[in-house]
Amino acid sequence: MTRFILRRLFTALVTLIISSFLVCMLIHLIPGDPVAMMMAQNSAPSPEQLAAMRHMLGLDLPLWQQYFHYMGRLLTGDLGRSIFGSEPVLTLLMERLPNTFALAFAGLAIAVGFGMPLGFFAAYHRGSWADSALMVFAVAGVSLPNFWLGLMLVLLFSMTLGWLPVAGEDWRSMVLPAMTLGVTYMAIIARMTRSAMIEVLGEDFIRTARAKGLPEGIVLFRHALRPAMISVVTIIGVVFGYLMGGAVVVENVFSWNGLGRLAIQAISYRDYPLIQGFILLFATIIVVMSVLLDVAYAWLDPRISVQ
Amino acid sequence: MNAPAPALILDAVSKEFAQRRSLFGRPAAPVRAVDTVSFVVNPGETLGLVGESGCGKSTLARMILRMTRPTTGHVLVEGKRVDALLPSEVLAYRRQIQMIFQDPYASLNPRIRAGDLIGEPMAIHGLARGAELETRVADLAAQVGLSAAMLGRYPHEFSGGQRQRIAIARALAVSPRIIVADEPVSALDVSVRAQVLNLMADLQTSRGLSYVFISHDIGTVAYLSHRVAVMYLGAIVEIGPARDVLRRPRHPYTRLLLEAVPVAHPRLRVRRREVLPGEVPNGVGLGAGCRFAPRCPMAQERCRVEAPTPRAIDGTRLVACHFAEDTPDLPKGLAA
Amino acid sequence: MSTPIPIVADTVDRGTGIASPRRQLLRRMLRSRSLVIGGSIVLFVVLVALLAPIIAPFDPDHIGTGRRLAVPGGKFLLGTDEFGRDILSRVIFGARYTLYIGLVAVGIGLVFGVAIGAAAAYAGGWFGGLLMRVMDLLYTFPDVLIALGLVAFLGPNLTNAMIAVGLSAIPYYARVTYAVVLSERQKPYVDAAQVVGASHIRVVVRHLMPNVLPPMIVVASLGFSAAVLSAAALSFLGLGAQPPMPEWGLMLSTGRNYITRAPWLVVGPGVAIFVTVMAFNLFGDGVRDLLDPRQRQRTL
Amino acid sequence: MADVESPMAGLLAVEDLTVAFGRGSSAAAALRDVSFALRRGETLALVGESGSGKSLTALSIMGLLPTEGQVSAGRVLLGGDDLLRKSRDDMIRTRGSRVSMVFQEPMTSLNPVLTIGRQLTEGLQFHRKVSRAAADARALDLLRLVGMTNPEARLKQYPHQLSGGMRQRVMIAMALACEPDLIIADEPTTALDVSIQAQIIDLLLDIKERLGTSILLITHDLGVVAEMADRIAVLYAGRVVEIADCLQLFDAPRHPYTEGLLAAVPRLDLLVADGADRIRLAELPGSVPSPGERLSGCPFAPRCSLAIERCSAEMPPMRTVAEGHTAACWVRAAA
Repeated sequence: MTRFILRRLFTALVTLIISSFLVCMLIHLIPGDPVAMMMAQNSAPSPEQLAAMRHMLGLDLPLWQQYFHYMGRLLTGDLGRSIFGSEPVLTLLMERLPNTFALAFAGLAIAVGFGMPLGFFAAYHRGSWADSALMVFAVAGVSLPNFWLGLMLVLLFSMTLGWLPVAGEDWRSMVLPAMTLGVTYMAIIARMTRSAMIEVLGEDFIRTARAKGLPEGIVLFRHALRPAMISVVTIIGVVFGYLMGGAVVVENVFSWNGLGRLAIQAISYRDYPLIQGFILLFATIIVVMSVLLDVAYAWLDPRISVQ
Repeated sequence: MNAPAPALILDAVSKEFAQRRSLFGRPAAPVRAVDTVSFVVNPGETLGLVGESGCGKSTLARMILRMTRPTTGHVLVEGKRVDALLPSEVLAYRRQIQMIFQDPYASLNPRIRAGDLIGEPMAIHGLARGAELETRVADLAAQVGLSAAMLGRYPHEFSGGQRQRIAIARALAVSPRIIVADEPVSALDVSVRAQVLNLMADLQTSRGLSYVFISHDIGTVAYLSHRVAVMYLGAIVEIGPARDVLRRPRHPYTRLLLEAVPVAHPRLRVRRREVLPGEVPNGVGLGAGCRFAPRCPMAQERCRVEAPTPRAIDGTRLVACHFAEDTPDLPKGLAA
Repeated sequence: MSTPIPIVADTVDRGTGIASPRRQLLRRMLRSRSLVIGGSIVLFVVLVALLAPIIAPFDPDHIGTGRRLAVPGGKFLLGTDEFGRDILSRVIFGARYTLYIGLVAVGIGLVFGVAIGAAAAYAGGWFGGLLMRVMDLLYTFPDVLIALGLVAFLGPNLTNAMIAVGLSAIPYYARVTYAVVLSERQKPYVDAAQVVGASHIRVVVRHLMPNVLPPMIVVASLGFSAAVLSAAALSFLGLGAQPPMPEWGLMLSTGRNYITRAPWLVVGPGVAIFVTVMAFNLFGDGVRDLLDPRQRQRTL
Repeated sequence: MADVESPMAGLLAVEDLTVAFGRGSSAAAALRDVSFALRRGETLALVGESGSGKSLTALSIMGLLPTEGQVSAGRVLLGGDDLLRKSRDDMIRTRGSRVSMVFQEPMTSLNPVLTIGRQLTEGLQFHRKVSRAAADARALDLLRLVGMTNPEARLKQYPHQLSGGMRQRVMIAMALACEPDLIIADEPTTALDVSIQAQIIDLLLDIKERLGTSILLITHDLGVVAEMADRIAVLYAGRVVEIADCLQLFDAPRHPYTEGLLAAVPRLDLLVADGADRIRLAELPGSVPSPGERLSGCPFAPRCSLAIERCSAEMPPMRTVAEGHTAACWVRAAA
C-alpha cells in the first residue's frame, strides 16, 4: 500500500514537472513578439521598456535556461507578477481559489450525491420505465450546455419566481451556479454508475451470493456496491477535473468571483503570467485530486491494497 | 531404406520473458516459459504435446510459427532455420507450415466471408486467382466437408465445428507439410470433436501431413499422436512413442498426470488413488534442482540440488528424471 | 493481389431463413430508438445548414430587419435581437457554423488522435507505453481548460477556437483508438492472418480496419457533440466566434445582457445547441449499443 | 426439519419442468418436460452439451433463472415442497440452507473485495443466526474439511491470493456451510487443470461419503461422470433422453444420442491397449441445435442414423427399458 502511494506520488510529481514545462513554453505559441503583444495595452512601449519586460519574463535567455529560470522561481512560490495589476500572480490566484473550490465542491456534491444513487437505482430496475426515464434525463443532462442551463435557471428561479439572487457572495447566491454545474455532471455520474452497477450485477459472484440465500439487501449493499464503487471512483477523478473546467464557464455566467472569471479577464487583458499561473494551479489541483482518488481506489480494492 | 529428413526440428529452444519491473523494485529474473526444448517431427507423423496450463506449450507453438523469437536455440522447418530466414524466404516457409488455433470463434475474422477466408492464403501466396481460385476454394471446402453454398456466409453463421473446418481449410490452402494444432477441439461440443479429429486423421493420411498436436486432453492426444511429449513448467520431462509413454510412464509427473485423468468407464474407478499434490507454481525463481521436485512424491536429496538431464530409457524414449527406473507402474485398469 | 475473391454470388441459404447480415443490421438499427431519433435530428440539422439560404426567412446579418428586441410571434417566430435581426434566421444560419466547427474540430482531433493511438497500439513497447502515458495525463485535464489555455495564447477568434477544441480532444481520440486497436490486435484472428503470410499492411487494411472502424463511428459522433459544446462555450466566453457571426454560443453571450427585457434572445440558440448536441449523443449511443451492448462503459 | 424417511428416499424430484426464454411469439422453450429424481445420498449426473439446458435446470431449481427466462410448467419438489411455488422470502431461506450450489468458474465466482472468512460465514450468520465467533469457528472447520492448508490465515485472505484449485475448495466449503441436503455442482472441474480436477473430484467423493450429501452433478465431461455418478440423466436440446444407473448407461446405452456420445470420445484405456491400431472414432454427424431452433419431433432426429418418419413428427415419451433405466426413443425404446 505504501509502495503504491509512493509510486503514485512519484508519477504525480513527474506530471507536474511536465505540466510546468508545457506552461512555460506556452508563451511561445503567441504569434509575433509576445512581449510586444503584452505591452500593446500601454501606449507605445519604448525599446527599453520592452527589454525590461523581456528580462523580467526571462525571455532573453535560451530556451532551456528559460525553463530553469521559470522552475527556480516556481520552487520559491513566485509565479511572477500580473502585468496589468502588477500584483503577485500567486496572491491573485489565492484570493479567488476558495470561491472556486466552494463552487466546485458544491457542484461535485450535487453530482455525486444525486448521480450515484440514481445510477444505482436505474441499474437495479434495469429496463423499467423509471430506468428509461432516468437515462433519457441523463442523455439530456450530458447534452445541456452549462452556460445556457445557467441562464435558464436564472430566468426561472431569479426572474420569474424571484426565489434566489442572480449574483452575490452568500450561500444563496451559490445555489444556482452549483446546481448548474451539478446537473450536467450528475448525468454523467448517473450513467457511469448505472453501467458499472449493471456490469457488477452480471458477475458470477453476485450469482454466488444469491445462491447462498442472502437477502437482496445484503447482495446489493455488501456484494455489489463496493466493486461498482471501485469503477465509479476512478471516473469521479476525471469528472472532478471536467467539473473544474465547467466551473470556469459557469463562474462567468453568474459573475461568481472565482478563478474562472479571473482567467477570462486575464485573457482579455493578455496578462500572460497570470494565465500561466492559472493553468499551473489548475494542473496542480487536478493532479492532487487524482492522487487522492487513486488512494481511495486502492483502499476500496483489496487487489491493490493487499499484496 | 534411409529415414527421411525430419520435417520439423527444435534444437534446444528456450524463451525467456522479462518480468515487469516496478519503479523502485530491483530488476526481477526473467521467467523461462520454455526451457531448452528439443524434438523432431518426421514427415507424416503426429507429435502430441501434453501439459497443464502454463507449461509453455502455446509459447512453443508461437515460436514454431515465427510469431515470437526464441531467446536461444533454433527452430528448423524442412532444414531451414526459422529465425534466420531472409524476408524473401518467409512466404516459402509459411507454405511449409500452418496452424489451427484453439478458438474457432476468435481466430476467424468476423467481417470476412468463409470463402474469402479460405481463399486469402492462396491469394497472398499467388497460388491462384480469379475463377481458378474460386474452384480451388470450393474444392478445399468440399475436402473439409463444407458445401460451396456456405462459402458466402460470415463466420458467426456457422457452428463451432463448421468454423473449425473453415480454419482447417484455410490452413490447407497453401498445401503445407506441417500443421501445428493448438487445442483444436477443446472449444467444441463433445459430439462434434470426433468429426474434427477424424477429419484431421484423414487429411494426414491423404496428404502425408505432419502434426504438432497440442492439448491438455490426454485422450485426444492419444488418439492422434504417434509420439507424445509431456511438458512441465517449460521443459519436456518425457518424450517417446505414444503407447509406451501413456501405458508405462517413466517420469513421475507423467504418471501422476495420467493417474489424474478421469477414467473412461465407471468400471475402471479406483478410489484413493495417488493425487498429484499442490499446483503448478508460476515458474519464477526455479531453483537449482529438478523443477518437479517440490511436488514429486519420489523426490530425494539429489533431485533438489541437481537438475536431471533427459536420458534414454528403454531405447525408445527420453526421460528427465534421476530415478526414472524406479517410477512405479500405473495401477491396473488405468493402463488397460 | 488483395482483391477479395468473388465466390458464388448468391450464397445465402434462403431455405434456412437466415437473413443476410446487412438486412439483419438494418432491422436492428430501426429497432434502436436512440439511433433513429438521434440520426433523424442529425439529418435535419445537416439539411437546415445546407439549405439555410433557402429556408431562412430573412438575412441573418441585416440590421433592422424588424424592431429592436421584438417579441416572438407574427413575422418573427423567435423575435428579433438588439439590432432588430431576425433570431430564427440567425439560428438557421448558426447551424452552418456549428457543423463546420464540429467537423473541423473532430477532424483535427481524429487525425492526430487516431494516428497517435493506433501507432502506440500497433508499435507497442516502451514508445507506445510512453505515448499513452502522456495521453492519459492530458486526458485528466478538462478539454475546455486546454482549449482555453490554447486560445489564450493563440488569440481569440473562431479559427483558433476550432483548432484549440480539436487539439484539446486529441487525448480522448488517442485513448479510445488505442483501446480499440489494442483489443482487436490481440485477437487470434490477427495471429491467424500473420500465420497464413499476410503482410503488415494487409493485416492492418484488410483485417484490422473493418473491425476498428465501426467503433470509431461512435467515438467520432460523441466527440462531435463534445466539440460543439466546447466551441460554443468558448464563443460564449468571448474567445471564439466574434460579432456579428450568427454563432449560437456567441448569440447567447450577447443575448444574456438583455435577459431581463428580452429573454427570448437566449432561448432559441440555447435550444439549438442542446438539440444538436443531444442528437449526436443519441446517435453515438445508438451505434454503440448496436455494435456491442456490453461496451457501454468504455468511453466517457 | 422432521425427516424420518429412509436414507434412499427421494430427495429431489423435478417433474415436467419447462422453461421458456423471451416473451410472446419470440418465446423459445429452452427446457421441455424435464423430469428426473434424485435420492438421498446419491450423485445424479446431468449430462449434456452446450444448449442442452443442464445449467438452466440447475438455475431453475435454485430459483435463479435470469429475468428473461421463465418457468412455464412443472414442479421442483425438494423433500416434498414445491420450490417453484415458494414465495421469494421462502426461497431465499431455502437457498444456501437446504440446497446450495458450486459454480464452474472459481476465478470469478468469489467476490474479489470480501475476505474468504466473510464469504464463508455470511450464509451461516443469516440462515443459522449464529454469532460471529461461532461462524468463524465453523468456517475454520469447513476449510479443514475441504483440505485447505493453513486455514487460519486463509480466513483473512482475499480470493485473488488463492489459486484456482484453492478457490474451488472455498466454493465447496461455502456450499457446505449450512449442511444442505443437496449440493448442485455445475461443471465444478471444467475450468481446472487435470491434476486439480482430480483433487476436486476426490474431495467431492470424500464429502459425499463422510457427510452423506446428495449431489446433482452437472457436466459435459463423461470422464467426470464415470468417476462420480451413481445415476445419470442425459439431456439433449432441452429434453431428457435417457436416465439410467451409471454402469448401465455406460455398458448398455439405449438412446442413439447417448450411444453416439460415448463412442465419440477417445478412450485412453482402449487406445493404448495391446494390438489396438488407430481405432477410428465414431462420429455423430451435424451439430447441436441452437436454442432458437424448435422441432416438433425428437430433437436428435436430424442427426440420428436410426431415425424413422415418426421421429421427426412426434416426440417419443420416456419408456422403461430395464429396471431403473428409461429412454425416449421410438426405435430403441419402443413399447
